[in-house]
Amino acid sequence: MVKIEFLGPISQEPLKIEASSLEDVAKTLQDIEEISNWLDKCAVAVNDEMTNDLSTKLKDGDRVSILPPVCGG
Amino acid sequence: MVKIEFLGPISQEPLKIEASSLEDVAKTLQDIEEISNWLDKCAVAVNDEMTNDLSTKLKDGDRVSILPPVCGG
Amino acid sequence: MELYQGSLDVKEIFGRWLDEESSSNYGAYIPFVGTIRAEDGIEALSFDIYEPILQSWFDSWVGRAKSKGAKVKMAHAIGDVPIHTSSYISAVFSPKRRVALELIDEFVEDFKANAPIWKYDVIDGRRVYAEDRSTPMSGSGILGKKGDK
Amino acid sequence: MELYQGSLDVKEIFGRWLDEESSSNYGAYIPFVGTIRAEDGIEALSFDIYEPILQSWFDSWVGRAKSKGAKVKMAHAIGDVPIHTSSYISAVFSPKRRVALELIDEFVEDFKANAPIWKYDVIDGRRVYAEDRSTPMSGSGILGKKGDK
Repeated sequence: MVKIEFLGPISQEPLKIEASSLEDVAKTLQDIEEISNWLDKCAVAVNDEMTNDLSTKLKDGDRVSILPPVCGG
Repeated sequence: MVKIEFLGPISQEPLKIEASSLEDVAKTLQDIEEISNWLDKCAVAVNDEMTNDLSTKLKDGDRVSILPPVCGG
Repeated sequence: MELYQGSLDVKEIFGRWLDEESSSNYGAYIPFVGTIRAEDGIEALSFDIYEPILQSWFDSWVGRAKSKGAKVKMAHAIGDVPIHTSSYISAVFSPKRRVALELIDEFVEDFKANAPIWKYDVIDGRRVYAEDRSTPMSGSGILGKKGDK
Repeated sequence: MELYQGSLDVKEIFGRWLDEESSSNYGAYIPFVGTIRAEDGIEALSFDIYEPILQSWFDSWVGRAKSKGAKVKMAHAIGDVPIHTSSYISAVFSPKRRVALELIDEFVEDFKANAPIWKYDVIDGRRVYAEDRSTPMSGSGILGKKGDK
């Protein structure tokens, strides 16, 4: 199982899903109405490491963070 | 008479000379050994107004300042 | 890197950073102080921060500054920050002014684009995500692509 | 514009400027603090200032900043400033960060090139003009030209 966390303004509790890569995560999230609209503008981190590679492999216990558009300062 | 002041590191007391333009000032200063070497790198102000126009006219009582290379901060 | 609940004590932070580097022989110290502007009827801005990734982002800047002989520091507020108080201070120390002037610009711009911080307007006590002023981070959108399904 | 005999009280100046603009609704405050580095065995740097022309130079920057909705401030030391103390603070206040970041760069660079201030190394109590680090001001050299004699 992989844990998906939604950061900042995305009001969605963490999900636990079966996924062996970020591609699997993408497929699952695209089917959730409240989340799918965010995906085009969100960045992704695996275990707190930013990645832009959809083929990134995941293993049991990995944590995926979904980061919506930012504005610090 | 026009007063010529030398600013910063130029160790020269003020001079009073006859001059009707900055050209006259240039001619006079070029003949003073201690000053002539500074002239290529000095800027000029007339009555505290910077100028880069050698034809600037001068009248009695005007004050010309000679400003050597700067380094504030 | 320093995170605080609510507004920053700007003078304390500025002075402490000055003291910390007082014998480091840096010739230039450039802080950037960000203050909440009164506009559009807001009473405050509010911030969420994801600290683990903010820390890695900051650490990479520490390394980048070090390679130029410089040092960066940063403080940010969490939660509500009333108008006319400060939410953000970053700073560059460097031996030379050109490096410092260029680095503070790059550091602040990359911070705005890639630090994992989310901003909300606070109006009538309600938090509203400042979506129109927010920027997708580098690499955003990969999960939205329709892949080889 | 503020001129002081000897080293600047950096914290006092930074804090006072912050307070002066605390309700001006500027979003960005960027000070530049210049500190004397220990190098080449100097014990201090020393400065001569020609105030009337420095004031006009500064006033023209006040106008230039105002046209961008911004404000500039400046403080400089006169006379000896020991190593690891500060001789110079300038600052920009602006509603927006881009204007502030660009203005502080232009302001500091033009200051270095055109503010009528002369710098001396102080070594064994003697003042030596820092000629190699000095820059002729804009329009320099007109008196050196051999004209139509």
